[in-house]
Parts: sequence; C-alpha cells; structure tokens
Amino acid sequence: MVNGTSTPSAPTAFLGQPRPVVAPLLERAADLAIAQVLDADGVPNGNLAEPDLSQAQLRTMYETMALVRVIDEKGWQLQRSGRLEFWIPSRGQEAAHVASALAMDAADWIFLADREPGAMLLRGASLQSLFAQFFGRADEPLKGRRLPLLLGDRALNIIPCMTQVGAYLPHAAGAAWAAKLKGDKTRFIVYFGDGATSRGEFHSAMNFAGIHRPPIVFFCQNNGWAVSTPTDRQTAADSFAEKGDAYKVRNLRVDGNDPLAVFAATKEALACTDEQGATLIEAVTYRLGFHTSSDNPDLYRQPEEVAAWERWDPLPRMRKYLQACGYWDERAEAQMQQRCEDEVREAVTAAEAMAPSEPAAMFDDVFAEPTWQLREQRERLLAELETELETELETGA
Amino acid sequence: MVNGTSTPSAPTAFLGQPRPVVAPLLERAADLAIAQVLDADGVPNGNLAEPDLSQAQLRTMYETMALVRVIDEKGWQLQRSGRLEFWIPSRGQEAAHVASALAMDAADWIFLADREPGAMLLRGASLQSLFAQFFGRADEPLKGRRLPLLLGDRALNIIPCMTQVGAYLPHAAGAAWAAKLKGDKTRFIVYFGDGATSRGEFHSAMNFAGIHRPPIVFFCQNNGWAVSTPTDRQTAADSFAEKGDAYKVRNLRVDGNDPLAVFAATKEALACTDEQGATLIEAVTYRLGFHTSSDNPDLYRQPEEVAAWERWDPLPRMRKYLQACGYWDERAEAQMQQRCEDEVREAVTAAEAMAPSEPAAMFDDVFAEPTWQLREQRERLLAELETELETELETGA
Amino acid sequence: MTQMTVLEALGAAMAHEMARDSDVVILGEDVGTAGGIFRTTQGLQQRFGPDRVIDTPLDEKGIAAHAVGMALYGLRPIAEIQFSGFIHDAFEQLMFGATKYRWMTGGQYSVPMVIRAPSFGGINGGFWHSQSPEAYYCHGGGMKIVVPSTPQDAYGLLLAAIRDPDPTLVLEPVPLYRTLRGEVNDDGEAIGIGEAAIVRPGNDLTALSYGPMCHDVLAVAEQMAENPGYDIEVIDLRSLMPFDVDAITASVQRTGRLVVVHEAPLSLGFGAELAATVQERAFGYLHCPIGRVAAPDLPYGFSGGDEYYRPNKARIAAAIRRAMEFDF
Amino acid sequence: MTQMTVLEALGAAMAHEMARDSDVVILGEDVGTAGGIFRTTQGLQQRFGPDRVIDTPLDEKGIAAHAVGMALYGLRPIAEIQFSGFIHDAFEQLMFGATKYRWMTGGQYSVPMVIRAPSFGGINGGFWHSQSPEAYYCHGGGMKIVVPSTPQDAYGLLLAAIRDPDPTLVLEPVPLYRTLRGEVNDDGEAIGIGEAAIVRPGNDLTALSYGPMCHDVLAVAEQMAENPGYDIEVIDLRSLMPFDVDAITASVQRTGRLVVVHEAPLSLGFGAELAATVQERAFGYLHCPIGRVAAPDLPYGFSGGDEYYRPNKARIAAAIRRAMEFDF
Ligand SMILES: Cc1ncc(C[n+]2csc(CCOP(=O)(O)OP(=O)(O)O)c2C)c(N)n1
Ligand SMILES: Cc1ncc(C[n+]2csc(CCOP(=O)(O)OP(=O)(O)O)c2C)c(N)n1
Ligand SMILES: [Mg+2]
Ligand SMILES: [Mg+2]
Repeated sequence: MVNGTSTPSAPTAFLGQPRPVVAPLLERAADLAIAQVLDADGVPNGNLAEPDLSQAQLRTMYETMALVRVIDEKGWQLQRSGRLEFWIPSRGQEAAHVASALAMDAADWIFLADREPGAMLLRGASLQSLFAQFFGRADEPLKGRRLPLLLGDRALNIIPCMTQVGAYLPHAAGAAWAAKLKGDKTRFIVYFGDGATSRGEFHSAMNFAGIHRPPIVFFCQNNGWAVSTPTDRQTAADSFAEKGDAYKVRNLRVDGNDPLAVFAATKEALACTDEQGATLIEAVTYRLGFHTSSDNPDLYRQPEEVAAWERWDPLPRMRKYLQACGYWDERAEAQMQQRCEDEVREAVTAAEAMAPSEPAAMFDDVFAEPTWQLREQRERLLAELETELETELETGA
Repeated sequence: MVNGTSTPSAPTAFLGQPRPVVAPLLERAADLAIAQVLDADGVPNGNLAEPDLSQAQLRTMYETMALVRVIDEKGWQLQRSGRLEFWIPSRGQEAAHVASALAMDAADWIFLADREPGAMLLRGASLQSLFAQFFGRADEPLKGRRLPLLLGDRALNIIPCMTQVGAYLPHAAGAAWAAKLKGDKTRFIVYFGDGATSRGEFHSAMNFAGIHRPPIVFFCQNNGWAVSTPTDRQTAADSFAEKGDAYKVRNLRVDGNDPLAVFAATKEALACTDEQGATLIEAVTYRLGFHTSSDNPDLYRQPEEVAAWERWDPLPRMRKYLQACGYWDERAEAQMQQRCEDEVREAVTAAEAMAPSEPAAMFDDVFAEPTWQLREQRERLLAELETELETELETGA
Repeated sequence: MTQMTVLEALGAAMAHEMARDSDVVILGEDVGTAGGIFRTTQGLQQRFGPDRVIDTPLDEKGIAAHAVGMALYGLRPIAEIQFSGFIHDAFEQLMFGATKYRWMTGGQYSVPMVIRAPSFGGINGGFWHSQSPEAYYCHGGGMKIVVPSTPQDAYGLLLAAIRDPDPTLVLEPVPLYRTLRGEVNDDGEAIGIGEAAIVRPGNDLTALSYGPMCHDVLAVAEQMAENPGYDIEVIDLRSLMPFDVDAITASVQRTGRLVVVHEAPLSLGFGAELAATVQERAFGYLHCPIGRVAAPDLPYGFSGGDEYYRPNKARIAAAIRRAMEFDF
Repeated sequence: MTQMTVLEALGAAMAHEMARDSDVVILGEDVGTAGGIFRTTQGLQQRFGPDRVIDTPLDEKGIAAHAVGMALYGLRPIAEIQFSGFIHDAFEQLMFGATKYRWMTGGQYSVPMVIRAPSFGGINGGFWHSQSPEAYYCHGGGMKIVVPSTPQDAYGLLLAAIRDPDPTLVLEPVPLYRTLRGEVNDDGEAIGIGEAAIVRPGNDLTALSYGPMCHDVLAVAEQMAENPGYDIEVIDLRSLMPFDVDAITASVQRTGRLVVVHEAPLSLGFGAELAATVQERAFGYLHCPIGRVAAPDLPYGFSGGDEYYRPNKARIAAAIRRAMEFDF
C-alpha cells in the first residue's frame, strides 16, 4: 500500500469543509469555449467538424478505450484482493488519452503521466507486458522498478513519468527542442493533470516553449480533482488552457470525454508545430474512480457529482456514435467485451507467473558502469544473503 | 568582487549573437497600455489623472529620487576605487521604487529586491546606517552579513531580499496572508525584476495570491534586462503584467519612469486589497547603469539603446513637472544637490570608520539557541585565533 | 494517558497546539477536507476552519515558501509534505531560505515553521514513497530534525517542533503510523529536541538508530542477548540535528563498539557524521571500526530488491557480529 | 601545451568538445552574448550559434530540467548554473530526476548531462556566491562529481564530464579562475573520473582536500616539512563521487594519520564520509583520530567572519599538529 487507506470504506461524513458539487463543465461547453464534436449522446453537434477517420481507425479508438476499461476493472479487483500492491484508475479518462495518442505517429515520443495505459496498447505493448509491469516483474521493459501504471518502453517511444507530479514537463519540452535542433521530424506529447499546472516545472516548460517553440503538445487532463483538491483550490483562473497565454503558447480547451474532439484538437496542434511550436490542450474530463487504490473519495466529494459525470462517460458516447455510423452493433460489443476479458485474464495469469527481480539486479543501471561503492555494496549484500540462507538452513527456520 | 570583471573595460565587440536595439517601450506607451501621467518632458498627458499629492509630498518624492542618485554615484565611485566590495546601481529606476514605496504606509511591510535604497530612506533610515550596510559594518541592522544593497531593517518594516532572484515572492505573499488571517491592516509590497518572473516562485506566489487574495502589491520593475538577458529571451509574452491573468491576479502596466503614474497605480492597488487582494504592477523602466559592479554591459547591449532611454530619465522629468507646478527652481535644485553630496560624504566617512564584526559574531543567530556543534566550533575557532596571535607574536610576523 | 497509534498521536499534538495557540496553522496538499492522505489532520479543518487548515495547490516549493512568509509575520505554520520523496522541490526554500533568515537579518527575523514529512520505507511504495531524506537537511546549518519512533515521541517531538523558534523538520515513520500503538501522555508536554533515548542499556556494543529501524535494532539486540558478550546498548537518537553527542560518546566510551543503522543510502548518510564524530571523541576506546548498516547508494525500488535495500535484521546482526569478532 | 588560466582551460575544453561532437550544447543564464558572467563561454555562441549556446530565462530548475530532456533525446547538454549558490533550485531535478532515469527505466534511458557550477569562497561574495555544495549531491546515488584545482585538471575533468554517459557535476574553483595559470596539454585528453592526484608524497600524515583548498594544504605541508616527522602526503581528490578510495587507503595505511580539509560546513560534509570510510579500512593503522578541518555549521558571511569561516592555513596547521601530537 502506498498510503494508509488500503481498504474501501463506507461513505463517511465530510470531516473538513464540504466541497460544493460542481456540475459537469461539459454541460456548458459552448459558453466555456470547450470544443466538441459530439453531444452527450454521441451525436455530432456542429461545434467542431468530425475528424477524417476511417472506420478501422474509429473502431481502434473505441476498442482501445474499451480494453483500457477492462484492464482498469481487472487491476482494481487484483488490488482489492491483495494480488497487486497498488492501482491507479483511468475510468472516465479513456477518450482523452486514447484519442490523443492515436493522433500521434509511431515515431513520435510520448511522455506519460499515470492514467494512460491506452497509449501503450496503441503502440503495440502486449497485455502481458503491461500486467508484468503492474506486478513488477523482472522481465518487463522497466525491470519492475516503478510503481504500477508508471508505464513506459523505449521500444515504443514512451517515457514513464517521474513520480513527482509535473516535474517531467520540461524533460518533454527539452527533448522536443533537441529533436528540432537535430533536424528530426519527431513530435512530442506530454500528459499531465490539472494539479501539475501548479508546479514550478509547468511554468518553466511553458516559458521555454513560448520562447523556443519545440514541437510538442502539452496535454493537460483536467479531471476536476488532484486527490481531494478541486480546481478552485488549484487555481483561481477560469481555465487551465488560458495559462498558455502568459507564455504566448497556443492553447485550447477541448471536451476530454469526446474522443473525436480530442483527436481533432491533437491533430491540429501537431499541424501547427512547425509554425507555432507548442500547443497546450486542456482536455476537460473527470476522474470517475478513486484517485488511487489508497484513496477514499467519499471523504471529499459527493456522489451526485460523480453521477452527473457518468452521463458524459466517453465509452457509451463513442459507442452510440459508432452505432449511428453503422460501424458497430450489440453483437460486436458483446464479442469485443468477451475478447477483452479473455485476453486480460490470460495476460494476468501469464504475468503473475513471471519471476520477480533478483535482489542483486537492483545494483544495475545506477551508472553505466558501477562505482566501487556499488560493486562493494553488491558483494556484501550477496555475501550476507548467503549467510542468511546458511543460518536459515542451520536453524531450520 | 563577486564575479570576474571588476574593472570597467573599453567597449568590446559583441562576442555572441548581437542583440537588436529595442526602442524604449515608453515611446509607445498608449499602444502598449502603459499607464502614464507625464509625457517624456514631465507634462501631464491626460492618460492617467494626476494623483492627489501635496507640494511637500511631491518634493519628498523628487528629493528622495535625487538623493538615491547621489548615493548611487558615490557607491559606484567607492567600489571603483576599491573601498567597497560591490555595488548594485539603481540609476534610472529611482521613480519606480521611490514613488511606490511612498504610496505605502509606514506600518506596511516592504520586501526589497536590490535596487531600491530609496525605500529605506523614505522609512527614515539614516544615510550612515545605509553606508554602514554597504561597508558591512558590525553595527548596521543586519550586522554586515549581507552583500551591499541587500538592505533591510525590521524597525522599518523592511525585509532584505534573499539573494536568489525571485525566491522571496511567496514569502511576501505568505506574510500578507498571515496579516490578513490575524486581522491586521498591514499591506505589503514586494519588489522584483523582469528576470524574477521566470522563477518557479513567481508562479507559486501568483497562484497563491489568485486563490487567497492576500493584501499585496507585486511590483515588477521591468528594466529591460536580467544581466545580459533581454526581455524576449526571458519570455515570449507581450508583457509581464498580463502574466497575472493566468492566476486571475489583477494587473497593470505603468510607466516606471513616471513617479506620478507609479504612485497612482500603487495607491489604486492598495485600495483594491480588500476586494481583490493582490495586484501585479509591471513598472516599465530601464537600467541605465551596469547590472552590478562586476558587469560589463558593453558585451551585450548597444550604446544607442541606453541613449534613447536617457531621454526618459525620471529625474529631469519629475523636476520639470515640479518646476511647472511652481514648486521647484534652479536654486532649490542646486541647494539640494549640495546638501545631498555633503550628507552622503559625511555618512561615508562616519560609516567607513565603524568597526567590522568580530569573527565570533558569525556564530550568532543561526538558531535562537546555538547547538552544541556551534558552541564547540566557536570555542575551537577562538582558541585557534589565540594560537595564531601567539604564533604571530613569537615569530614577530 | 491514552492508547494511540503514531498517527493519532501526531493529530493529537497538532490539535492541542492549535487550541492553545491561534498562530498555529496547517497547510499542505489535501490536509483540509480529506484530512491528509494519511488522515493525520482529519477533523482539524472542521474544528479550526479553512483559514487555519489550508488545502494548497500541488506545489511543494510553494507550500514551503508560503510557510516561510507566514512564519516571518508571526504565525507558526505546520507545512505538510505529502511524502518526503516530494520535499526536495522545497530544498532551496528550506536550506537556503527558511534556515537562513535569522542569520541574514542579524537575528531580526525568525522562521518558526515545522515541515512534516512522512518518511521511510517498508510499505512497498517504490522510490518516491519510501524516502529517508535526513542527510540532505543536516548539512549547512539552521534546520532542526526530529524522528519519532513511538506514539509518545511522535506526540512530544511534534509539540517541541511546533514550539521551537526555528525551522524544524519532522520525519514521520510511515510504516509505524497505524501499526504501532502505545500509551501516550497527552497533556501537552514536549520532548527536548536533541535528547536521545536509551531503549536498551547494554555494555558490549552500542547500536544507534532512529525512526522505524530502531525497532529492528532492538529486536536484534534482544535476540542476540542470549549469547555471552552480546549485551547491546540500543539508542534511539530521536533528534538528528542536533544529535545527542553526550549520550552517544558516553555509551561508546563504555562499550568500545559502535554500529549505526539507517535505511538511507550509505555514502554521505547520517551514519557518516556519527562515525566521524565518534571516532574523534572515543578514539582510544574503540575495539573495532565503527560499522555502518545502510541502504546501498541507489534508489529504493518498487519490487525485487526493496526488502534487501532496507537493512533487515540479518544484516544488522551481521554487522554486530563483525564488530564483536573484529581482530586486527 | 599552452599557458592557460583555469577559465581559459574550461573554455578550451568546451570548444574542443563542441567542435568534435555536434550533440554538445550549452545552456544557462547569460552564457551566450555575454559569454557567461565569468566569460567562461566567451566566443562560443558566436562560433557555434545560438542553438548550441542558449541564453535561458532566469530559472535554475528549468535549466536543469530542460537539460535532462535534451539529454534523454541524445544531446550532451552542458548546463551552467551561474553560481553554485543557486544550484539548489534544481536539487530535485538533479537528484531525483537526472540521476534516476537510467535506473527507473531499467537502463533504457540515460542522461549524459553536465552541470557546471562555479563554487567556493574567498572572493568576498557573501553567502550565495561562495558555496561548496558537494555534500548534498554525493548522497543517494547517480551523480558524479569532479572538482578541478588546476588548469590542466579543469580541462581534463570537464572533458571527462562531457563524455561521461551519466550526469556529472563540475564544481569549478571560482577563486582560481583567473589567478591560477599553468601549462595545459589541450589535445583532447580527458582525466579519469575517480582518480586522485598525489600532489606531494609524504610519510607521516595524509592531508586530503579538493578544490582551491588544496593549494593551502600544500602550502602548509611545504612549510611544516622543515620540522622532523612532518613529512606530509597531500592528496587532491579531484573526484568526489566516486572518490579514489584505493589511493586514500593506501596512503593512510602508510602514514597512520589523516586530516581532511574542506570549506563546506563540518556536519555531514564530505569529510564525514572520508572519515567514516577510512576508519573502517585503516582501523589498525591509525595513530590518531581522523581530523576534519571545515567551515562551521553556519552560512558564509559577507564581512566580518568570512576569512575565519573558510579554513585558513593556521587552522589547517593546527589540525595537523593536533594529529601529530595526539596521545591516548
Ligand atoms: C510532487 C508531488 N507531490 C505530491 C504527489 C502525490 N500525488 C500523486 S498524484 C497527486 C494529484 C495529482 O493531481 P493531477 O495533476 O490533477 O492528476 P490526477 O491525479 O488528477 O490525474 C498527488 C498530490 C506527487 N506524486 N508528486
Ligand atoms: C536564482 C538566481 N540566479 C541567478 C542569480 C544571479 N543574478 C543576480 S541578478 C540577476 C538578474 C536579475 O534580473 P532581474 O530580475 O530582471 O532584475 P534586475 O537585475 O534587472 O534588477 C541574476 C541572473 C541570482 N542572484 N539568483
Ligand atoms: Mg486531476
Ligand atoms: Mg531586469
């Protein structure tokens, strides 16, 4: 467990100052300049044009979102039943990250936050390798050194986030600038939350981006909360997007639960990189689940607020759109659900059976070449482990 | 010397990329929404109303500015002749800080940067105590522990700046919030430069101020440069004031070389504290002198740029205004100059004769009560100093 | 006397001091409505209002820096950092800000602030959630550091920190938060900063530690006591800056052997200072080199290694045995 | 071979590497047009263009953090911090960012960046302009640290830092920048990180130091050499992480006495690690406690104290004498 509350508890009385229930911003999308393609029921509402996507692409979009939801539900169960240490839910945020990641090319670099497993799937990560990461197995790309959901793989051009919220924004901006300097065509996207905008690195990265115009999309998933801290305690500004103005960074607000709008906005941002460099996209979305498996949202937010946002759940919205296009039906849905569940189940079994790291492996990768200190510390540990083993054998413990 | 270039050098060829000469922004004040009372020649130009100031106040304003200039010239000479370690010129920025400090009440708190000696004078600091600080004497309020120009005195409600540019902005905002919490009527002003806006603490303090509305004026002296870094390398934004929008902090741009405009803007900001909390004022001014005595501006800026700004020198501008009001004439000017020079000369003599600190005094004020480590280290130092003395006596050295 | 967990003792200390002194305020991420992610401040915002228990933006540097300003004006802020793995964003503000105002202003201003930082590993939280940051904050002067390892010490040391006129860092033992329960005398008595506790007297070797590790050291000492010549004195430092040099020196001069245990990395860890100090003061008394048991010089991992990263009882015992069996 | 000051040697190393490797870029405050406030990078922007010598906003954290990103993508950025007193804004980015990527990604990514930080006192610059930050950056793993004290070492160690595949901090000796001139073999040869230099061989005591202080230690050693039994071996560490434990241990096992000198504060300073390490490895050889000569645990002042703050020759000599005359 990462913090104290590892078991779900019954709704509790608010122990601090109760937060007011905020109606979903998406209900006032037009007033708040939140770009949309679809209305709540998945019908194009004429605000933004539908992006040019093939049936196959649209289905990939939806199926990836759906698979992410299944993974999330499975991960949650595994954590609750004690088989996984920790879980970071992505429920409700599938459209924001899947549609934006889909807008990138495979050669583009992605800097992840922690609620974007769909980006890994879109780049071809196997389900087993994802779950191997969740279980911290030796043979996953990051050798099991990160918390679950801090995903990445160099082979996929995906960089895992540092655990410090927001601290990696300038890493993405610096890398994007480096690509530009080297004359590469690589573009970049970096994911972060509303809370991350308060960190100094947001300021640093935006300021740098305004001056140097690196080819990057700063993708802020404003999900309404940073743990228990709501937007109005995070900033007095009316939107996170407008913060870009302070740095002359192009910016816009988009309905983060509308995959078509997210896709269109991201594509447009990428089209601007040559001229404008960076774009800050605020994707207005909502965390339907717990902050993490250690959280207890009943302590700070009201069920009515969550219920109002359920109406904007991106999955049924997209499904309805696909159905209206004639690309989807109930049979396809049922088959897909079954497939997702089967595949996930198999991946869990396979990943759970994989070996954890050897103790001595922790000494690798501190430096390219270990210092004498590390070499010595490694030898001593191994010697002590041997002694322990002997003692155990002797005492029969 | 604080850095390497301690002697003035002849104009040198630009060794990097030469900077373009930027015409004074004040020439386009109306276009750039820079509030003014006076035109370049000290004539009210109808943009902002003249603030309601008595003749005595207007004279104090001007005389303080003039005294600051004399101090600055003296300090520079003392540094150049090796009697002072270091100097930070304020030339050209007299109106910005004197007029804003004058707008505050004596009970209000001032957080200084390093080009605002006039604030100390307005609060009643003696010239001798100022020079004692410049010389680092034991008996100045800060015990000689700071670099020259990092001024302060609790008796005057003036806090010296930490040497890290911008790092103290949240200290001012936090203190202002504390005063509000305690129900005090104290208001606050904090001075900083254009460069300081790039630091994370600017972001932190503005964000905090937007949310909590502490009674404070964030006073940014945009003097065009941060050492050799011009505005367009500091930020891509069109103004520093507009950065306040990102935090919903009230903000405005004012002609920093127009003392009446600065006074009016500061008074207005103070009048808003109850309702709006903070105001970010960008005072557009120019550093006519070197960055510090260690600087060599010939390496990065062109003489034409400085010459164009000389036309906006706040001193003659204010003098002309006073003369037009009938409050000033050449005789008053000559007398004042003489008086300033005499007083400064006396203060220098007196301050230079004051004693430096005792070595052992450096152990004071680390904690309220010294730890055993400090007590022991102090004793050992004193013992060693005694031995050194004995050795010197023995060897006759 | 009340039975409390470490968490409850910390909450009780804050409630006590806030009721007694209206200048005491709390700020940090999620400390208000939610009562902190560990629930340490639960109920305090309801009781003292949102102006005295302030939910801040996600900005550790800002939390520390605004607390500095509040303290300069005369409040006694308690800044909570959610996990000590995130404190370093505030490193400059603390070590080159908070701790320097008194000196820089010739004693005119002081910064009576507290930084509470949940620390230490053993919760399978991975690198950032398992940090032991003490060494960084002991160098350079101006910061006091306390590390409670029992409910009573949590209560008494946090009170002392709040009342202290200078910046004080409280490294709280996360792994003991809810697992350790004990009698607490909660009548508002503080524990002196700088006073170690001898938790087990002994004659043959001094074992020094602080924080959660103390319990492991004590367990090893008890276990080894069966062997003749293994009467181990266990000292819980409780304060790291200043640390109780007299208690330590007296103990080592008596036992002639010293083993220091901490879960921070070895190099430049707090054990280095203890070893350097003690070898100077007890040179002629030492029968063997001073042993250090610490984590290796690498990050605290999430899986496959973390249980080996943190010194365990076997490694502590091995170090003690090495000291006892040392031969020139 | 060319005669160069320390500053010129640093500039020559950067120019050499930038010409050889187009991935090498420089970023920092005022490094471009002005050539840095010390003029270390003078002429480099003109020669290599504003994309490879970048004037940054006033934001140390941002400088470090953007350099991390550039390095992740494959550049070899050299980040200049104007004075090491301002490096700590980047503390988290360096110690919990740059130094952790390789480990956290299972070796997939690396951060081959250099941080140049003008350091050390003696220029009457007051606290922030006279810092010795090494101890903070030696703990926790992942950072290499070098400290040149001659023009040749400045050249060779900076080259080594630029070529090193991991983050490397170069603490440059400000007080020697222009005052020390010497022959430099500037043909592109790097000096191995981790190799100390024995600058004066001796038999009776080992005096360890690094940076500008080395020159004072050497002067004291020469002066004291007249006295019988005062044949002092002087070692310039040159690298602090990793440090040359073999050279040190061998020396102390021979001389039986060790004095460590640095101008950073005593407690948790680098001398603590040296003392702790050496007492373990040379326990039976030591005739006296390991002595530490360091600044007191307080800030470096502007006036009235700073010349006493920094260890001077008399204090170094006194510590050596104490070691030589030690009696149980
Ligand atoms: C620097 C830092 N401070 C605190 C934390 C603990 N923490 C983890 S996630 C989180 C909230 C993040 O909020 P936001 O950026 O909105 O992202 P979200 O969790 O809503 O996706 C916090 C406070 C952290 N990981 N890093
Ligand atoms: C954090 C930090 N970085 C660098 C410096 C060195 N330095 C001193 S003043 C200065 C420029 C400040 O520019 P600005 O904020 O515009 O103020 P100005 O000097 O123009 O008044 C710099 C870089 C410093 N003091 N603090
Ligand atoms: Mg959020
Ligand atoms: Mg400026």
